[in-house]
Amino acid sequence: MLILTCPCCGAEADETELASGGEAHIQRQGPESTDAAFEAYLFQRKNPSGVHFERWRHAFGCGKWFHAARCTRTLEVFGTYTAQSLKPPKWILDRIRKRRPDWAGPLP
Amino acid sequence: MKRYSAFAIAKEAFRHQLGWERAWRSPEPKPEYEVIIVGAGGHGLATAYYLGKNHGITNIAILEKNWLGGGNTGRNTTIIRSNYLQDASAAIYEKARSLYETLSQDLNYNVMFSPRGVAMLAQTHHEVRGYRRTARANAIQGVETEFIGSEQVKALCPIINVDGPRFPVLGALWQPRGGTARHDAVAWGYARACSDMGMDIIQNCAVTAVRRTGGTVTGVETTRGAVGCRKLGIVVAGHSGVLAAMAGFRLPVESVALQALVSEPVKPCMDIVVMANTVHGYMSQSDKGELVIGGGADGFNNYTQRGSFHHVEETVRALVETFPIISRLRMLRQWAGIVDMTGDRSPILSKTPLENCFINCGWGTGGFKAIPGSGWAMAELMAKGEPGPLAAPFGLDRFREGRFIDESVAAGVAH
Amino acid sequence: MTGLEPEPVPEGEVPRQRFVPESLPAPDGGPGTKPNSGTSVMRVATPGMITLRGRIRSEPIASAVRKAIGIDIPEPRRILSVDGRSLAWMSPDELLILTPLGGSGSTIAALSSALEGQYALLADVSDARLCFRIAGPSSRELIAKGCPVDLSPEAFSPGDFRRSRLGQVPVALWMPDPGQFMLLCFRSVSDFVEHWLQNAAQGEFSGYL
Amino acid sequence: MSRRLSEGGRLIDREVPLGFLWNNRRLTGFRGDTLASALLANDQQLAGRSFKYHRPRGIVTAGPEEPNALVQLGHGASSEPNLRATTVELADGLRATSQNHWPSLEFDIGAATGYLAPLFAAGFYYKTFMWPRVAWKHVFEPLIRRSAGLGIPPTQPDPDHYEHYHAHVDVLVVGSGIAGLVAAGAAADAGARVLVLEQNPEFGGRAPVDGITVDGLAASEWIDDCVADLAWRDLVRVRNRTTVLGVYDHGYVFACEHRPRPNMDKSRADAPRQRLWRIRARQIVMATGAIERPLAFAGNDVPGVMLASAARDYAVNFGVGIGDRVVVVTNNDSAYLTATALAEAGIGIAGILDIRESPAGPALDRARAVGLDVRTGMSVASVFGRRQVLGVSATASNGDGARTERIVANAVVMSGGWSPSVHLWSHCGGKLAWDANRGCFLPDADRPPAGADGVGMVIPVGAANGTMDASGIPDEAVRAGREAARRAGHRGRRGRQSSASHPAQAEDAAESQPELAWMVPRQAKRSLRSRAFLDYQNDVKVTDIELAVREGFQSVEHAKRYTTLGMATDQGKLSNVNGIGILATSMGQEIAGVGTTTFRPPYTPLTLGAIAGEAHGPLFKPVRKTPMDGWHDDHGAHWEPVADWRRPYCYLRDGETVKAAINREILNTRRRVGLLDASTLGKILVSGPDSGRFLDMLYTGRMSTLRQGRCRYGLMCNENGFLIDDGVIARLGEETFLCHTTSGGSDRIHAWMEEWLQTEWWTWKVWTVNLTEQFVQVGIVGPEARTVMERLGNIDVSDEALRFMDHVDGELAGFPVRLFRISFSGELSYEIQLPAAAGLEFWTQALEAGADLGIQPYGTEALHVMRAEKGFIMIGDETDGTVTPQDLGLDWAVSRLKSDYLGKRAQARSYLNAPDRWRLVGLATEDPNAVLPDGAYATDGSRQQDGGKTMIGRVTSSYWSPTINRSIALGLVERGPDRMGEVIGFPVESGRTIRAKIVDPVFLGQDAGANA
Ligand SMILES: Cc1cc2nc3c(=O)[nH]c(=O)nc-3n(C[C@H](O)[C@H](O)[C@H](O)COP(=O)(O)OP(=O)(O)OC[C@H]3O[C@@H](n4cnc5c(N)ncnc54)[C@H](O)[C@@H]3O)c2cc1C
Ligand SMILES: NC(=O)c1ccc[n+]([C@@H]2O[C@H](COP(=O)([O-])OP(=O)(O)OC[C@H]3O[C@@H](n4cnc5c(N)ncnc54)[C@H](O)[C@@H]3O)[C@@H](O)[C@H]2O)c1
Ligand SMILES: Cc1cc2nc3c(=O)[nH]c(=O)nc-3n(C[C@H](O)[C@H](O)[C@H](O)COP(=O)(O)O)c2cc1C
Ligand SMILES: [Zn+2]
Repeated sequence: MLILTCPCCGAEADETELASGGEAHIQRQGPESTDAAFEAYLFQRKNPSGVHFERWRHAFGCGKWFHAARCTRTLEVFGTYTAQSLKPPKWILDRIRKRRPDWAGPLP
Repeated sequence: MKRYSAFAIAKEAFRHQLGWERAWRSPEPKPEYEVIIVGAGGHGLATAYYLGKNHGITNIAILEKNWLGGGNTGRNTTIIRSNYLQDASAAIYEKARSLYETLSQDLNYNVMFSPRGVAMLAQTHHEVRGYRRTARANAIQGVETEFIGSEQVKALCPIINVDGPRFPVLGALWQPRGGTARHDAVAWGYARACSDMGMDIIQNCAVTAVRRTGGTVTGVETTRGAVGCRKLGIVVAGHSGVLAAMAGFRLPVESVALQALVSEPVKPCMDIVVMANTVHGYMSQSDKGELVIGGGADGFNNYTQRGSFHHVEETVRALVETFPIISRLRMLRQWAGIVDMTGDRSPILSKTPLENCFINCGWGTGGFKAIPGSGWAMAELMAKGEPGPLAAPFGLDRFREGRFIDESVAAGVAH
Repeated sequence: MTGLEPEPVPEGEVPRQRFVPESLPAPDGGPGTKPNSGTSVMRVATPGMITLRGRIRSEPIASAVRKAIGIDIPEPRRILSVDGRSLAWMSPDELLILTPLGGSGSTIAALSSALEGQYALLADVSDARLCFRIAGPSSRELIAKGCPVDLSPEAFSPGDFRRSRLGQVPVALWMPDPGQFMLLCFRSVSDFVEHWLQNAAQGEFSGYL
Repeated sequence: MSRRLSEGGRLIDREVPLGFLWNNRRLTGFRGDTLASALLANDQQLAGRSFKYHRPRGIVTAGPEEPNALVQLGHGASSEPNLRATTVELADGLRATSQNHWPSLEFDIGAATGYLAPLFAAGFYYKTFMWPRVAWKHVFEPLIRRSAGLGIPPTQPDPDHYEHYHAHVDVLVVGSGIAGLVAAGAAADAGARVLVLEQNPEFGGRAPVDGITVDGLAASEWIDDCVADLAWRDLVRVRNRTTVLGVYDHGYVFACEHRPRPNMDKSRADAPRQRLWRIRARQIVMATGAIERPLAFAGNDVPGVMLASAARDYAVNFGVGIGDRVVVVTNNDSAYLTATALAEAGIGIAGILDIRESPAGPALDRARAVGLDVRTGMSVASVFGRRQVLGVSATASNGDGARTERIVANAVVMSGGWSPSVHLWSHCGGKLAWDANRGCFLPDADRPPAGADGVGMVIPVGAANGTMDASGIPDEAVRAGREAARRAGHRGRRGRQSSASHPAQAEDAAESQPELAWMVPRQAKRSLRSRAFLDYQNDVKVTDIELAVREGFQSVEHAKRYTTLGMATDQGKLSNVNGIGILATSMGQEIAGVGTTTFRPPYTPLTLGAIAGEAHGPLFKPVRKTPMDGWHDDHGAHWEPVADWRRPYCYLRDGETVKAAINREILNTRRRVGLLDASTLGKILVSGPDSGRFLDMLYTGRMSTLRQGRCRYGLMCNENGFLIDDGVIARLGEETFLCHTTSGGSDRIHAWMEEWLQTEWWTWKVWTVNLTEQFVQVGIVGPEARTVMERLGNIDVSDEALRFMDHVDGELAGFPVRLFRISFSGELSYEIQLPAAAGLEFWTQALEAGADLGIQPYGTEALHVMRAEKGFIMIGDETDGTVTPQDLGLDWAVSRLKSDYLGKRAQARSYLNAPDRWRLVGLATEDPNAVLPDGAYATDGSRQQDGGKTMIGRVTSSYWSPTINRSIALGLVERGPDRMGEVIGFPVESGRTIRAKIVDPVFLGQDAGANA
């Protein structure tokens, strides 16, 4: 049972109050995009075994989307941050590196 | 290889069972094979088996990071059916189902295929329409299914409460030749047959990197050293994304935990497999007497082989409502497997951007039933380098073209 | 409250109580349980309700609200009440304004003129939700049968406002005073919620909180 | 004969006798007894039959780890199979029966399999039953199924109810032994909120039985004080009868509390039978103690062979002697406690066989001092007796069991050492390490189960951590309690504090190490090994594990699955370690290298009813209701679930069939006037300077150009290009729109809008509010609709003032309303939106206003038919998630000029533009009376590569139209619109084919919309 702190309202929400939304920081591809870029946008996922950046919504709560950095192998949560971020903020990356010194950084 | 039979057992009984051979050898990896299969789950082993049986290729290593059959093949709810809506799915699942019918004899290993019948309950008008549609599609596809009324459901499985106030049972999609099989035996039977054909099953051997020259695969690195190959088959279910990353490409796949549980064993109380998709739960009773129960997948990426309790709760709640008598039975054990969910929830049997590297994945929550058919089709793909008719619709290219094989349209989930 | 509590012991005195296990969980009670001692569930007349969407903590909006209603914007997950009107923090850009019954119209009018020119949205939602009052000594425990929020007095008390779930439906709750909870749910599921609450009120209470 | 001792029994109350039924025999026990202790007191050692060989089995333990004494409790609807007699509290009138035998416990035909045991070695079924092929389904499988299973499931629904409860704590202490109690106190001293859960009715764990003293007090007294002290503190809660069952990620724990009841057969309406605790704990102290292990020797399963600790429990706790000549066999000191305790209770000890060559220490000294016959370097070779112990043969523990000496006895107690109860450590990923010295798997402190912060969340203490001597426990427990509090964020003191001025001091006799032996005698011959049981319930013997090894099932996981070791209802609590020991020995490996199988929740089985809780019947899943729901119900509504709502499918009048009702409703609406409760439609307010731009992205059509006061039909696609929802959009103001969605779409589409606004276009100035619940919506439809409207108020509803697709605000029936003139039936139609609280009142007024005009309500089916008559699509019928607007001929609602909208890019992909896509057409059956079945497929007779027929289209909706008096259908057909007039065949049941002509989807007069 995941428990994530919603950065929008501060509640320690448990999984039954949340809705998961898959990988974070995926750039939308519009009508001008190539077939390959569009396919990647819709389908191709990093699906890492390890540090993962993902989207959640505090669905039974403030209703806001937010991002979480979490390890998919241990379910450790490095932190949550706002959904209005194009990439993980530095403080999150620092924290992850502290916990996972040999982490190579976010997958390209 | 010593044949299994009642006679052999009787003979061994007098020899204190001392005469049995190993079911499979545990060799050291050779430096090079013609084919390497990564993953000794049902699909990997079946692929190797049919490569040998149908295509005469036996210089094969099957590399398994833990113990063979310990992935999803060893932790699924064993439902076998082929009542799928889309032509492509119906074809490959029906092929698998029909191979299951004779699998024990083919492998000389009793996999206990039990064609006891699968009923998928229709509990809303929408579901009734969907299942009627599926039944009609199946009739054309040559899959024997039928839409039956609630009295028939009750007759087949008296412990179902067909008059539930919220979701009465309005009927069911009934596949009389669907059923279950003994999950471990499927893996063990294939493993024994592969080993007997001279293939090397190497356990405790995790693939850690894929070697390539130019755009072509040349082998793998493992926790037990490097092994070369001419062709590589990646058949690792929940770990497909990890292996794809090693091979330098990305998949339309996400790995999530799917949970199951068993009750304590009790005397027979249900003879068929029942799936209730509206309320999200399914159940059958194993030969040993425990109720085998499954539900929906957890929603987030997970590699831990354990899930959250509230999913168990939701599943059990649904089943207690559907089968009120189970309320006083008890959950004995729960567990999870890591399943690979694709963008359209249908599997992938495909060439990859890496030459001579093939992938079989995306069976998600429902690939146990497909094992023989998938192995058959994957073997053909790997032997010929091009997909045969069973595999052709399941290529990776479909995601680029938008050519989905969407099974969720008629029913809810797919197990 | 465990139901086990001996008389309060004066400061400094040593409580030496013989504790006999058999006396604990008698078949019909014990620390495991307390019967419903007057905890009640009631549908109450729904107040007027207004949704305000806007950057509620931004100065122009906050002061417009203060001007129109006379209440400050509450902190996240808090509710502020003055003179029969309350402001409940719903999300960083949503406020629920509770007015006396039927009072939403005039409040909306006041708010709209105060918010003139601001980027905000007002909607009268007085009919969208229904309200329950849960009162009595076990009200925390009653709700805790189906709500994942920490409802212990140190974690939740008057002034707190929380949106969460009860059973399977979304609810919002707060405590107008230490003895009771108010619970809002959507109108379409109010029969379900009422049934749920009444059912919970009939059972035993765990005696945990 | 009674085996109740004349004295003793700290848990029973000899003043309160309780009568109970065992296999229909009346027996008595005392209050405080478990069913097991009461059975033993009545000399009922034989308690059940094993799973595979149906061997007679007796009670071996005194706790939840019991593998043998599984009983069926109660009868009828309250019947419950597989309960452990050792944990069932005796109650007056309790009925219990033994299981898995026929015709009786004493004479079981199934036991014949036992004689064939040589055939039925591990995994035999994988090797046979394959011929003839059909025999598996019809002969072998039914046979196996019938002989397997244990108890019998009830046949009636459960009369009891179950409750859930959410609790939050800083520190959860599992177990109330010395370790748990001390740790709880320490954690509370540090300011943490603490909950102590104990599975048993009584607190204290093993210490009171083992004669330990704490702080100079007998353990039981100290425990009473300690529990009272904890209970008095405001930060601590202590509960018994509550078993912690599972530890999940991020400190989520679930536990099950049993509510005892005076009479087992009667359910108390108000009280739950069990309560499921859902706990969020910041830290968990695992003080779960240890479980004793059996020894593997031939005949170790004969009724009368018992764990030494259990025999001690029965004597000390319940005043029950398990025999009068008892043989003790052990590899460690703890069984000596039993020997002395039994001897003190006046039970004859026939001898202590200690497998160690030269053990020494206080335990032995004490035993010898009271005159017990201690024989070192000896073990049992074999037990005599089948249904009860008649004696044992003793032999040198290091030998092969050939030279033996007979000892007459009627009970054997054994101790093979202790296994710490580490389950909860393992559930969530904590790793174990084999401790060769102590001979057990222990929590590996370096690899704990980690919480959300990555830090360990379970702290093992006491026997669960391998600390077997009580004297070491208090200090360890204080450290554990403090550490747990610290990790939970507490260092300071708060709340009412403990009275104790110093940490407890416990004393017991120091113990020497066990000497491991996985099979005794160590060199046992095959004939002995094949009768030495590891897993009692599943009948797994030493030779089964050896066979698995020979056959290559060498991974501990393979061995488990091949032999079923540890898969029984005790989940290997007794058997696992011995089995792993045998496995390792057979392979010539160390246990550390073999490892252990995975412990999974639950720790002990719990009822499915407790998991489901109160959520059944009307509380199973919420039904959403409109304010008019009650009216519909009173007026014959035949309900249909639509998403989470229920809606009238039609309204049945007396004696009417559903079909007749639908036709009546349609004709009445087409000829006179109908009333529709459309309140379930989603209504979402979208406002802000960027709202037009936003809706242009969301809908395929252009919404920004919609004029105020006007409505437009809109389609929404997902990014895959497929249609997901439709509805009418009204422009209320310069920056404000009201978007209707389908009934199922209201929450989903609102969430969809918010998702895009929050995560993609967060700079756009748009606010949304979901007003679905705020308003009802009522449709007044049909030729007389205008008259009804005019009677309801004075909004000008003339064609001039309110054109098709206009909307206006006003007042009707005294309520403020928003009025839309929109139609999907081709009829003149008004939809009125007003605040929900007024909904019912408005509904009845509208009915009154139209009464003389013949107004009647109509349901969803009439609505669907009327839509289909006009060729309008229904989301969910014509769409199924794979259909694009273009497929449905809705190109007109897709803007080509817009540079972007959700789904546009996807729709440009090759497959979505393929010329052979299936597209919407009407289907007119050649026989106008033949109604095509829903979902029927058309084939063209050709065959596909794989042999199947080729499908070229399907029916998406099909109805009888009373309006035009013929069947109508919509369908998706390959290149459909290009094939107008072509006749295609739909094969249906029994070889029939229904032929239908491809026609325009609009069946009802192309111009019928003119008056709309
Ligand atoms: C709870 C649950 C219930 C299910 N119920 C059903 C059902 O009722 N019916 C049904 O048809 N299907 C069901 N399924 C799905 C089914 O189990 C799977 O689709 C199927 O077993 C997949 O088989 P596989 O051989 O592809 O994968 P697996 O059996 O998972 O095999 C993959 C193997 O690859 C190995 N591997 C991974 N990474 C590496 C590496 N780097 N190097 C070497 N080896 C590696 C793994 O250890 C594993 O053994 C269920 C699944 C679960 C989890
Ligand atoms: N002589 C030996 O070799 C030996 C071996 C083991 C234990 N002991 C004695 O046992 C005592 C150990 O003390 P301790 O406190 O560590 O253990 P304990 O066995 O005294 O107490 C553990 C308690 O935890 C409870 N429990 C276990 N699992 C539970 C669960 N899942 N949920 C709820 N409750 C659960 C048990 O019912 C028990 O009351 C000492 O007195 C020690 O001397 C001795
Ligand atoms: C169909 C099926 C039936 C099972 N029946 C039992 C059972 O009777 N007893 C048991 O302990 N486990 C049973 N299991 C669960 C396994 O013990 C085990 O939990 C599962 O294979 C996952 O492996 P893991 O728990 O070791 O990760 C069963 C599993 C499956 C797939
Ligand atoms: Zn939030």
